[in-house]
Amino acid sequence: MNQHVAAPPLKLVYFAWVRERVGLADEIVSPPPGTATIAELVRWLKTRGEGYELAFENEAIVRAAIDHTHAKPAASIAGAREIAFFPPMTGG
Amino acid sequence: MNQHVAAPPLKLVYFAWVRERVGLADEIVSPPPGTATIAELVRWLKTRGEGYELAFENEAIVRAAIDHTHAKPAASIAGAREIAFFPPMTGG
Amino acid sequence: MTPVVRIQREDFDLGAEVAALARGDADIGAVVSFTGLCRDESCRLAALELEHYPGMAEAEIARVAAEAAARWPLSGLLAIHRFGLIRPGEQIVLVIAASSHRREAFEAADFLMDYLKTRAPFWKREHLADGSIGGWVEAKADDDRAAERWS
Amino acid sequence: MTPVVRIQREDFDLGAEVAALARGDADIGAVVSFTGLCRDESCRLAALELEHYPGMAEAEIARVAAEAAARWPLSGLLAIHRFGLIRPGEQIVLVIAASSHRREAFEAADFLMDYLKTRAPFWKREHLADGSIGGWVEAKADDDRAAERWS
Repeated sequence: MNQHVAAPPLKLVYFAWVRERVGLADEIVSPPPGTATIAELVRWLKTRGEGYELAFENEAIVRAAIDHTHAKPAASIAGAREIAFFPPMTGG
Repeated sequence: MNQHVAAPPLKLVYFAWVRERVGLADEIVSPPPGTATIAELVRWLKTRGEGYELAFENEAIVRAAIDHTHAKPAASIAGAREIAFFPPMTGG
Repeated sequence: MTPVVRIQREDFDLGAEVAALARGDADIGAVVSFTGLCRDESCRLAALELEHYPGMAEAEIARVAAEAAARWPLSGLLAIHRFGLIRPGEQIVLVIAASSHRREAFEAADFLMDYLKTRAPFWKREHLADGSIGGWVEAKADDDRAAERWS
Repeated sequence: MTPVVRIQREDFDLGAEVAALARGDADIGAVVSFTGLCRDESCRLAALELEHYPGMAEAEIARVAAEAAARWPLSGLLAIHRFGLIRPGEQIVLVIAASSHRREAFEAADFLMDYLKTRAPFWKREHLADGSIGGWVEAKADDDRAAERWS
Protein backbone atom coordinates (compact mmCIF):
# COMPACT_ATOMS: atom_id res chain seq x y z
CA MET A 1 0.00 0.00 0.00
CA ASN A 2 1.78 3.14 -1.17
CA GLN A 3 -1.23 5.45 -1.39
CA HIS A 4 0.24 7.76 1.21
CA VAL A 5 3.49 8.30 -0.64
CA ALA A 6 3.45 11.81 -2.18
CA ALA A 7 2.53 11.65 -5.87
CA PRO A 8 4.94 13.16 -8.40
CA PRO A 9 3.88 16.49 -9.96
CA LEU A 10 1.01 16.05 -12.36
CA LYS A 11 0.02 18.02 -15.44
CA LEU A 12 -3.64 19.04 -15.56
CA VAL A 13 -5.28 20.37 -18.72
CA TYR A 14 -8.71 21.98 -19.04
CA PHE A 15 -10.99 22.52 -22.03
CA ALA A 16 -14.00 24.62 -23.08
CA TRP A 17 -16.02 26.02 -20.18
CA VAL A 18 -14.04 24.02 -17.62
CA ARG A 19 -10.95 25.89 -18.85
CA GLU A 20 -12.79 29.22 -18.71
CA ARG A 21 -14.07 28.67 -15.17
CA VAL A 22 -10.74 27.41 -13.80
CA GLY A 23 -9.08 30.33 -15.61
CA LEU A 24 -6.19 28.20 -16.87
CA ALA A 25 -5.53 26.01 -19.91
CA ASP A 26 -3.07 23.83 -18.00
CA GLU A 27 -1.05 23.70 -14.80
CA ILE A 28 1.33 21.46 -12.88
CA VAL A 29 -0.02 20.38 -9.50
CA SER A 30 1.11 18.21 -6.58
CA PRO A 31 -2.00 16.67 -5.07
CA PRO A 32 -1.76 15.65 -1.41
CA PRO A 33 -0.62 12.12 -0.56
CA GLY A 34 -3.51 9.70 -0.71
CA THR A 35 -5.12 11.29 -3.77
CA ALA A 36 -5.73 8.02 -5.57
CA THR A 37 -8.62 8.53 -7.99
CA ILE A 38 -10.09 11.11 -10.36
CA ALA A 39 -12.90 11.72 -7.85
CA GLU A 40 -10.38 12.39 -5.06
CA LEU A 41 -8.41 14.71 -7.32
CA VAL A 42 -11.59 16.66 -8.11
CA ARG A 43 -12.44 16.88 -4.40
CA TRP A 44 -9.01 18.40 -3.73
CA LEU A 45 -9.18 20.76 -6.75
CA LYS A 46 -12.48 22.18 -5.46
CA THR A 47 -10.66 23.36 -2.30
CA ARG A 48 -8.30 25.47 -4.41
CA GLY A 49 -10.59 28.40 -5.14
CA GLU A 50 -13.84 29.71 -6.53
CA GLY A 51 -12.99 29.01 -10.19
CA TYR A 52 -12.42 25.33 -9.46
CA GLU A 53 -15.54 25.19 -7.34
CA LEU A 54 -17.58 26.64 -10.19
CA ALA A 55 -15.95 24.37 -12.80
CA PHE A 56 -16.70 21.24 -10.78
CA GLU A 57 -20.02 22.48 -9.36
CA ASN A 58 -21.80 19.61 -11.05
CA GLU A 59 -19.20 16.86 -10.75
CA ALA A 60 -21.34 14.38 -12.65
CA ILE A 61 -21.17 16.48 -15.80
CA VAL A 62 -17.42 17.11 -16.03
CA ARG A 63 -15.54 14.40 -17.95
CA ALA A 64 -11.97 13.32 -17.33
CA ALA A 65 -9.22 11.68 -19.33
CA ILE A 66 -5.98 10.13 -18.09
CA ASP A 67 -3.14 10.28 -20.60
CA HIS A 68 -5.53 10.84 -23.54
CA THR A 69 -7.98 8.09 -22.53
CA HIS A 70 -11.47 8.68 -21.09
CA ALA A 71 -11.57 7.84 -17.36
CA LYS A 72 -14.37 7.41 -14.81
CA PRO A 73 -14.37 9.15 -11.39
CA ALA A 74 -13.25 5.90 -9.73
CA ALA A 75 -10.26 5.47 -12.08
CA SER A 76 -6.84 5.35 -10.41
CA ILE A 77 -4.54 8.24 -11.22
CA ALA A 78 -1.40 6.31 -10.19
CA GLY A 79 1.33 6.82 -12.77
CA ALA A 80 -0.68 9.39 -14.73
CA ARG A 81 1.33 12.01 -16.63
CA GLU A 82 -1.52 14.22 -17.86
CA ILE A 83 -5.08 14.45 -16.61
CA ALA A 84 -7.71 16.41 -18.53
CA PHE A 85 -11.06 17.81 -17.45
CA PHE A 86 -13.72 18.94 -19.93
CA PRO A 87 -17.47 19.25 -20.58
CA PRO A 88 -19.38 16.58 -22.50
CA MET A 89 -18.07 16.52 -26.08
CA THR A 90 -19.91 18.38 -28.84
CA GLY A 91 -17.81 17.57 -31.91
CA GLY A 92 -18.92 15.85 -35.08
CA MET B 1 -68.99 -6.54 -67.63
CA ASN B 2 -66.95 -5.99 -70.74
CA GLN B 3 -64.30 -8.65 -70.16
CA HIS B 4 -65.26 -10.48 -73.35
CA VAL B 5 -64.80 -7.43 -75.54
CA ALA B 6 -61.53 -7.87 -77.52
CA ALA B 7 -58.73 -5.86 -75.92
CA PRO B 8 -56.90 -3.26 -78.10
CA PRO B 9 -53.39 -4.20 -79.28
CA LEU B 10 -50.90 -4.13 -76.46
CA LYS B 11 -47.17 -3.45 -76.41
CA LEU B 12 -45.12 -6.03 -74.52
CA VAL B 13 -41.46 -5.43 -73.59
CA TYR B 14 -39.00 -7.97 -72.23
CA PHE B 15 -35.72 -7.54 -70.36
CA ALA B 16 -32.59 -9.52 -69.45
CA TRP B 17 -33.03 -13.31 -69.63
CA VAL B 18 -36.78 -13.02 -70.24
CA ARG B 19 -35.93 -11.06 -73.39
CA GLU B 20 -33.33 -13.65 -74.41
CA ARG B 21 -35.68 -16.60 -73.91
CA VAL B 22 -38.62 -14.97 -75.68
CA GLY B 23 -36.22 -13.92 -78.42
CA LEU B 24 -37.70 -10.43 -78.72
CA ALA B 25 -37.13 -7.08 -77.00
CA ASP B 26 -40.71 -5.98 -77.68
CA GLU B 27 -43.80 -6.86 -79.70
CA ILE B 28 -47.39 -5.79 -80.26
CA VAL B 29 -49.92 -8.47 -79.31
CA SER B 30 -53.69 -8.87 -79.27
CA PRO B 31 -54.55 -11.15 -76.37
CA PRO B 32 -57.82 -13.07 -76.69
CA PRO B 33 -60.98 -11.52 -75.26
CA GLY B 34 -61.27 -12.21 -71.55
CA THR B 35 -57.55 -11.76 -70.82
CA ALA B 36 -58.03 -9.58 -67.77
CA THR B 37 -54.94 -9.90 -65.56
CA ILE B 38 -51.16 -10.24 -65.78
CA ALA B 39 -51.50 -13.93 -64.80
CA GLU B 40 -53.99 -14.55 -67.60
CA LEU B 41 -51.74 -12.75 -70.07
CA VAL B 42 -48.81 -14.96 -69.02
CA ARG B 43 -50.99 -18.08 -69.39
CA TRP B 44 -51.81 -17.03 -72.96
CA LEU B 45 -48.19 -16.07 -73.79
CA LYS B 46 -47.02 -19.54 -72.74
CA THR B 47 -49.18 -21.05 -75.50
CA ARG B 48 -47.31 -19.02 -78.12
CA GLY B 49 -44.14 -21.13 -78.35
CA GLU B 50 -41.17 -22.71 -76.67
CA GLY B 51 -39.37 -19.43 -76.00
CA TYR B 52 -42.33 -18.07 -74.05
CA GLU B 53 -42.73 -21.38 -72.24
CA LEU B 54 -39.08 -21.28 -71.16
CA ALA B 55 -39.24 -17.60 -70.19
CA PHE B 56 -42.28 -18.14 -67.97
CA GLU B 57 -41.28 -21.64 -66.82
CA ASN B 58 -41.19 -20.43 -63.25
CA GLU B 59 -44.03 -17.91 -63.26
CA ALA B 60 -43.41 -16.93 -59.66
CA ILE B 61 -39.98 -15.55 -60.49
CA VAL B 62 -40.84 -13.35 -63.50
CA ARG B 63 -41.84 -9.80 -62.55
CA ALA B 64 -44.23 -7.57 -64.43
CA ALA B 65 -44.85 -3.86 -64.80
CA ILE B 66 -47.88 -2.09 -66.27
CA ASP B 67 -47.07 1.30 -67.80
CA HIS B 68 -43.80 1.61 -65.85
CA THR B 69 -45.26 0.52 -62.51
CA HIS B 70 -44.61 -2.82 -60.79
CA ALA B 71 -47.68 -5.08 -60.97
CA LYS B 72 -48.69 -8.34 -59.27
CA PRO B 73 -50.05 -11.37 -61.21
CA ALA B 74 -53.59 -10.49 -60.15
CA ALA B 75 -53.33 -6.89 -61.43
CA SER B 76 -55.85 -5.88 -64.09
CA ILE B 77 -54.39 -5.11 -67.50
CA ALA B 78 -57.44 -3.10 -68.58
CA GLY B 79 -56.35 0.13 -70.25
CA ALA B 80 -52.64 -0.82 -70.19
CA ARG B 81 -50.49 0.64 -72.97
CA GLU B 82 -47.22 -1.20 -72.23
CA ILE B 83 -46.63 -4.32 -70.16
CA ALA B 84 -43.11 -5.43 -69.26
CA PHE B 85 -41.78 -8.78 -68.09
CA PHE B 86 -38.37 -9.18 -66.49
CA PRO B 87 -36.33 -11.14 -63.91
CA PRO B 88 -35.86 -9.91 -60.33
CA MET B 89 -33.88 -6.67 -60.43
CA THR B 90 -30.14 -6.68 -59.80
CA GLY B 91 -29.23 -3.01 -60.07
CA GLY B 92 -27.65 -0.82 -57.43
CA MET C 1 -37.40 19.67 -52.02
CA THR C 2 -37.57 17.81 -55.35
CA PRO C 3 -35.35 14.72 -55.55
CA VAL C 4 -32.86 14.63 -58.43
CA VAL C 5 -32.93 11.36 -60.42
CA ARG C 6 -30.61 10.65 -63.34
CA ILE C 7 -30.20 7.49 -65.41
CA GLN C 8 -27.09 7.81 -67.55
CA ARG C 9 -24.34 5.99 -69.37
CA GLU C 10 -21.65 8.50 -68.27
CA ASP C 11 -19.71 8.41 -65.03
CA PHE C 12 -20.53 10.87 -62.23
CA ASP C 13 -18.47 13.04 -59.85
CA LEU C 14 -19.33 12.48 -56.19
CA GLY C 15 -17.69 15.67 -54.93
CA ALA C 16 -19.41 17.85 -57.53
CA GLU C 17 -22.82 16.26 -56.89
CA VAL C 18 -22.57 16.74 -53.11
CA ALA C 19 -21.42 20.33 -53.58
CA ALA C 20 -24.32 21.06 -55.94
CA LEU C 21 -26.86 19.48 -53.60
CA ALA C 22 -25.67 21.22 -50.44
CA ARG C 23 -24.81 24.60 -51.94
CA GLY C 24 -26.21 27.62 -50.18
CA ASP C 25 -28.62 25.74 -47.97
CA ALA C 26 -27.88 26.87 -44.41
CA ASP C 27 -30.06 24.24 -42.76
CA ILE C 28 -28.03 21.27 -44.05
CA GLY C 29 -25.96 19.80 -41.23
CA ALA C 30 -25.47 16.28 -42.55
CA VAL C 31 -24.82 14.78 -45.98
CA VAL C 32 -24.63 11.02 -46.46
CA SER C 33 -23.50 9.56 -49.76
CA PHE C 34 -23.50 6.00 -51.02
CA THR C 35 -21.36 5.03 -54.02
CA GLY C 36 -21.73 1.56 -55.50
CA LEU C 37 -18.73 0.28 -57.45
CA CYS C 38 -18.15 -2.58 -59.85
CA ARG C 39 -16.39 -5.19 -57.75
CA ASP C 40 -14.09 -7.92 -59.06
CA GLU C 41 -12.58 -9.83 -56.19
CA SER C 42 -11.06 -12.61 -58.24
CA CYS C 43 -10.12 -10.71 -61.42
CA ARG C 44 -12.70 -12.74 -63.31
CA LEU C 45 -14.51 -9.81 -64.88
CA ALA C 46 -13.86 -7.66 -67.92
CA ALA C 47 -16.99 -5.63 -67.12
CA LEU C 48 -20.54 -5.68 -65.88
CA GLU C 49 -23.21 -4.92 -68.45
CA LEU C 50 -26.15 -3.03 -66.98
CA GLU C 51 -29.41 -3.36 -68.87
CA HIS C 52 -32.27 -1.11 -67.81
CA TYR C 53 -35.87 -0.33 -68.67
CA PRO C 54 -35.80 3.26 -69.99
CA GLY C 55 -38.70 5.29 -68.72
CA MET C 56 -39.58 2.93 -65.89
CA ALA C 57 -36.07 3.23 -64.34
CA GLU C 58 -36.52 7.02 -63.94
CA ALA C 59 -40.16 6.68 -62.82
CA GLU C 60 -39.50 3.96 -60.26
CA ILE C 61 -36.46 5.63 -58.69
CA ALA C 62 -38.42 8.90 -58.55
CA ARG C 63 -41.24 7.08 -56.72
CA VAL C 64 -38.80 5.59 -54.19
CA ALA C 65 -37.10 8.97 -53.74
CA ALA C 66 -40.49 10.63 -53.16
CA GLU C 67 -41.23 7.99 -50.51
CA ALA C 68 -37.94 8.82 -48.77
CA ALA C 69 -38.67 12.55 -48.97
CA ALA C 70 -42.09 11.98 -47.40
CA ARG C 71 -40.63 9.85 -44.63
CA TRP C 72 -37.66 11.97 -43.53
CA PRO C 73 -37.24 15.77 -43.37
CA LEU C 74 -34.66 16.13 -46.14
CA SER C 75 -33.07 19.22 -47.67
CA GLY C 76 -31.73 17.34 -50.67
CA LEU C 77 -31.92 13.89 -52.23
CA LEU C 78 -30.20 12.56 -55.33
CA ALA C 79 -29.94 9.22 -57.12
CA ILE C 80 -27.84 8.51 -60.20
CA HIS C 81 -27.76 5.05 -61.78
CA ARG C 82 -25.54 4.21 -64.72
CA PHE C 83 -26.23 1.68 -67.47
CA GLY C 84 -24.08 0.10 -70.17
CA LEU C 85 -20.66 -1.50 -69.75
CA ILE C 86 -18.99 -0.74 -66.42
CA ARG C 87 -15.49 -1.96 -65.70
CA PRO C 88 -14.13 -3.18 -62.32
CA GLY C 89 -13.43 -0.26 -60.02
CA GLU C 90 -15.85 2.03 -61.88
CA GLN C 91 -18.85 3.65 -60.24
CA ILE C 92 -22.35 2.24 -60.84
CA VAL C 93 -24.72 4.08 -58.54
CA LEU C 94 -24.77 7.18 -56.35
CA VAL C 95 -27.23 8.18 -53.66
CA ILE C 96 -26.94 11.38 -51.63
CA ALA C 97 -29.22 12.48 -48.80
CA ALA C 98 -28.90 15.86 -47.06
CA SER C 99 -30.70 16.83 -43.88
CA SER C 100 -30.38 18.98 -40.78
CA HIS C 101 -29.33 15.99 -38.69
CA ARG C 102 -27.32 12.86 -39.32
CA ARG C 103 -29.89 10.21 -38.37
CA GLU C 104 -32.31 11.33 -41.11
CA ALA C 105 -29.57 11.56 -43.74
CA PHE C 106 -28.21 8.09 -42.92
CA GLU C 107 -31.65 6.47 -42.87
CA ALA C 108 -32.87 8.10 -46.09
CA ALA C 109 -29.71 7.07 -48.02
CA ASP C 110 -29.88 3.54 -46.62
CA PHE C 111 -33.60 3.24 -47.47
CA LEU C 112 -33.12 4.60 -50.97
CA MET C 113 -30.34 2.09 -51.69
CA ASP C 114 -32.34 -0.86 -50.34
CA TYR C 115 -35.35 0.03 -52.49
CA LEU C 116 -33.26 0.87 -55.49
CA LYS C 117 -31.74 -2.64 -55.30
CA THR C 118 -35.09 -4.39 -55.18
CA ARG C 119 -37.35 -2.09 -57.23
CA ALA C 120 -35.31 -0.22 -59.86
CA PRO C 121 -35.47 -2.06 -63.22
CA PHE C 122 -31.78 -2.78 -63.83
CA TRP C 123 -30.16 -6.13 -64.57
CA LYS C 124 -26.48 -7.00 -64.43
CA ARG C 125 -24.72 -9.43 -66.72
CA GLU C 126 -21.09 -10.45 -66.44
CA HIS C 127 -18.61 -10.01 -69.25
CA LEU C 128 -15.69 -12.27 -68.40
CA ALA C 129 -11.98 -11.54 -68.61
CA ASP C 130 -11.58 -14.30 -71.24
CA GLY C 131 -13.87 -12.39 -73.63
CA SER C 132 -16.96 -14.55 -73.16
CA ILE C 133 -20.29 -13.32 -71.88
CA GLY C 134 -21.20 -14.85 -68.53
CA GLY C 135 -24.59 -15.21 -66.93
CA TRP C 136 -27.06 -12.74 -65.52
CA VAL C 137 -26.35 -11.87 -61.90
CA GLU C 138 -28.96 -13.47 -59.64
CA ALA C 139 -31.01 -11.40 -57.23
CA LYS C 140 -30.14 -11.94 -53.58
CA ALA C 141 -32.70 -12.86 -50.92
CA ASP C 142 -30.59 -10.64 -48.63
CA ASP C 143 -31.61 -7.62 -50.68
CA ASP C 144 -35.31 -8.41 -50.26
CA ARG C 145 -34.83 -8.81 -46.52
CA ALA C 146 -32.94 -5.50 -46.38
CA ALA C 147 -35.83 -3.71 -48.11
CA GLU C 148 -38.35 -5.32 -45.74
CA ARG C 149 -36.68 -3.58 -42.79
CA TRP C 150 -38.39 -0.36 -43.84
CA SER C 151 -41.98 -1.57 -44.07
CA MET D 1 -6.56 -2.06 -43.37
CA THR D 2 -5.31 0.83 -41.24
CA PRO D 3 -7.87 3.57 -40.64
CA VAL D 4 -6.85 7.08 -41.69
CA VAL D 5 -7.42 9.73 -38.98
CA ARG D 6 -6.68 13.42 -39.50
CA ILE D 7 -7.31 16.38 -37.19
CA GLN D 8 -6.78 19.58 -39.13
CA ARG D 9 -7.65 23.25 -39.43
CA GLU D 10 -7.88 23.10 -43.25
CA ASP D 11 -10.92 22.11 -45.26
CA PHE D 12 -11.09 18.69 -46.96
CA ASP D 13 -12.19 17.44 -50.38
CA LEU D 14 -14.79 14.66 -50.21
CA GLY D 15 -14.32 13.50 -53.81
CA ALA D 16 -10.54 13.34 -53.51
CA GLU D 17 -10.68 11.47 -50.18
CA VAL D 18 -13.14 8.87 -51.50
CA ALA D 19 -11.05 8.40 -54.65
CA ALA D 20 -7.86 7.96 -52.60
CA LEU D 21 -9.52 5.46 -50.25
CA ALA D 22 -11.11 3.32 -52.97
CA ARG D 23 -8.34 3.49 -55.55
CA GLY D 24 -7.21 0.19 -57.03
CA ASP D 25 -8.98 -2.00 -54.53
CA ALA D 26 -11.08 -4.42 -56.60
CA ASP D 27 -13.01 -5.80 -53.63
CA ILE D 28 -14.67 -2.48 -52.75
CA GLY D 29 -18.31 -2.53 -53.83
CA ALA D 30 -19.71 0.10 -51.47
CA VAL D 31 -18.46 3.44 -50.16
CA VAL D 32 -20.50 5.42 -47.63
CA SER D 33 -19.50 8.95 -46.69
CA PHE D 34 -20.80 11.26 -44.02
CA THR D 35 -20.08 14.99 -44.20
CA GLY D 36 -21.01 17.20 -41.25
CA LEU D 37 -21.55 20.87 -42.06
CA CYS D 38 -21.84 24.04 -40.00
CA ARG D 39 -25.57 24.74 -39.92
CA ASP D 40 -27.18 28.13 -39.39
CA GLU D 41 -30.93 27.86 -39.77
CA SER D 42 -31.75 31.33 -38.51
CA CYS D 43 -28.72 33.29 -39.79
CA ARG D 44 -27.65 33.84 -36.18
CA LEU D 45 -24.09 32.60 -36.56
CA ALA D 46 -20.90 34.19 -37.81
CA ALA D 47 -19.06 30.93 -37.19
CA LEU D 48 -18.63 27.93 -34.93
CA GLU D 49 -15.36 27.74 -33.02
CA LEU D 50 -14.16 24.19 -32.56
CA GLU D 51 -11.80 23.63 -29.65
CA HIS D 52 -10.11 20.25 -29.38
CA TYR D 53 -7.70 18.33 -27.20
CA PRO D 54 -4.63 17.81 -29.38
CA GLY D 55 -3.19 14.35 -29.01
CA MET D 56 -6.28 12.87 -27.41
CA ALA D 57 -8.47 13.81 -30.40
CA GLU D 58 -6.27 11.73 -32.75
CA ALA D 59 -5.91 8.90 -30.23
CA GLU D 60 -9.60 8.66 -29.39
CA ILE D 61 -10.82 8.75 -33.00
CA ALA D 62 -8.18 6.13 -33.88
CA ARG D 63 -9.54 3.91 -31.08
CA VAL D 64 -13.13 4.28 -32.32
CA ALA D 65 -11.99 3.63 -35.90
CA ALA D 66 -10.12 0.49 -34.79
CA GLU D 67 -13.32 -0.70 -33.07
CA ALA D 68 -15.26 -0.21 -36.30
CA ALA D 69 -12.56 -2.03 -38.28
CA ALA D 70 -12.73 -4.95 -35.85
CA ARG D 71 -16.52 -5.08 -36.03
CA TRP D 72 -17.10 -4.88 -39.79
CA PRO D 73 -15.06 -6.28 -42.70
CA LEU D 74 -13.85 -2.98 -44.16
CA SER D 75 -11.49 -2.23 -47.03
CA GLY D 76 -11.03 1.39 -46.04
CA LEU D 77 -11.98 3.73 -43.21
CA LEU D 78 -11.27 7.44 -42.84
CA ALA D 79 -12.15 10.17 -40.35
CA ILE D 80 -11.21 13.84 -40.68
CA HIS D 81 -12.25 16.37 -38.03
CA ARG D 82 -11.54 20.07 -38.37
CA PHE D 83 -10.89 22.55 -35.58
CA GLY D 84 -10.77 26.36 -35.43
CA LEU D 85 -13.33 28.79 -36.84
CA ILE D 86 -15.81 27.23 -39.24
CA ARG D 87 -18.39 29.36 -41.03
CA PRO D 88 -21.99 28.40 -41.87
CA GLY D 89 -22.07 26.05 -44.85
CA GLU D 90 -18.48 24.93 -44.30
CA GLN D 91 -17.50 21.31 -43.66
CA ILE D 92 -16.63 20.17 -40.13
CA VAL D 93 -16.24 16.42 -40.21
CA LEU D 94 -15.87 13.63 -42.76
CA VAL D 95 -16.22 9.89 -42.30
CA ILE D 96 -15.78 7.39 -45.14
CA ALA D 97 -16.25 3.62 -44.90
CA ALA D 98 -15.53 1.26 -47.80
CA SER D 99 -16.49 -2.39 -47.90
CA SER D 100 -17.48 -5.20 -50.26
CA HIS D 101 -21.16 -4.75 -49.42
CA ARG D 102 -23.36 -1.81 -48.57
CA ARG D 103 -24.67 -2.96 -45.17
CA GLU D 104 -21.18 -3.01 -43.63
CA ALA D 105 -20.21 0.35 -45.13
CA PHE D 106 -23.42 2.03 -43.89
CA GLU D 107 -23.16 0.57 -40.40
CA ALA D 108 -19.47 1.35 -39.95
CA ALA D 109 -19.91 4.99 -41.03
CA ASP D 110 -22.99 5.40 -38.83
CA PHE D 111 -21.20 3.82 -35.83
CA LEU D 112 -18.09 5.94 -36.33
CA MET D 113 -20.16 9.15 -36.41
CA ASP D 114 -22.16 8.22 -33.31
CA TYR D 115 -19.00 7.48 -31.32
CA LEU D 116 -17.16 10.46 -32.68
CA LYS D 117 -20.00 12.68 -31.43
CA THR D 118 -19.88 11.29 -27.89
CA ARG D 119 -16.20 10.36 -27.45
CA ALA D 120 -13.99 12.62 -29.57
CA PRO D 121 -12.70 15.57 -27.47
CA PHE D 122 -14.10 18.51 -29.44
CA TRP D 123 -16.24 21.37 -28.16
CA LYS D 124 -18.25 23.87 -30.18
CA ARG D 125 -18.76 27.50 -29.27
CA GLU D 126 -20.95 29.93 -31.18
CA HIS D 127 -19.63 33.19 -32.61
CA LEU D 128 -22.69 35.31 -33.30
CA ALA D 129 -23.48 37.41 -36.34
CA ASP D 130 -23.50 40.57 -34.19
CA GLY D 131 -19.81 40.02 -33.36
CA SER D 132 -20.29 38.70 -29.84
CA ILE D 133 -19.19 35.30 -28.63
CA GLY D 134 -22.12 33.08 -27.69
CA GLY D 135 -22.20 30.08 -25.40
CA TRP D 136 -20.76 26.61 -25.64
CA VAL D 137 -23.02 24.23 -27.51
CA GLU D 138 -24.60 21.76 -25.09
CA ALA D 139 -24.25 18.03 -25.58
CA LYS D 140 -27.44 16.27 -26.61
CA ALA D 141 -28.91 13.28 -24.78
CA ASP D 142 -29.93 12.09 -28.26
CA ASP D 143 -26.29 11.65 -29.14
CA ASP D 144 -25.68 9.44 -26.11
CA ARG D 145 -28.70 7.34 -26.99
CA ALA D 146 -27.49 7.03 -30.58
CA ALA D 147 -24.13 5.72 -29.41
CA GLU D 148 -25.83 3.25 -27.05
CA ARG D 149 -27.47 1.54 -30.06
CA TRP D 150 -24.14 -0.11 -30.83
CA SER D 151 -23.37 -1.66 -27.43
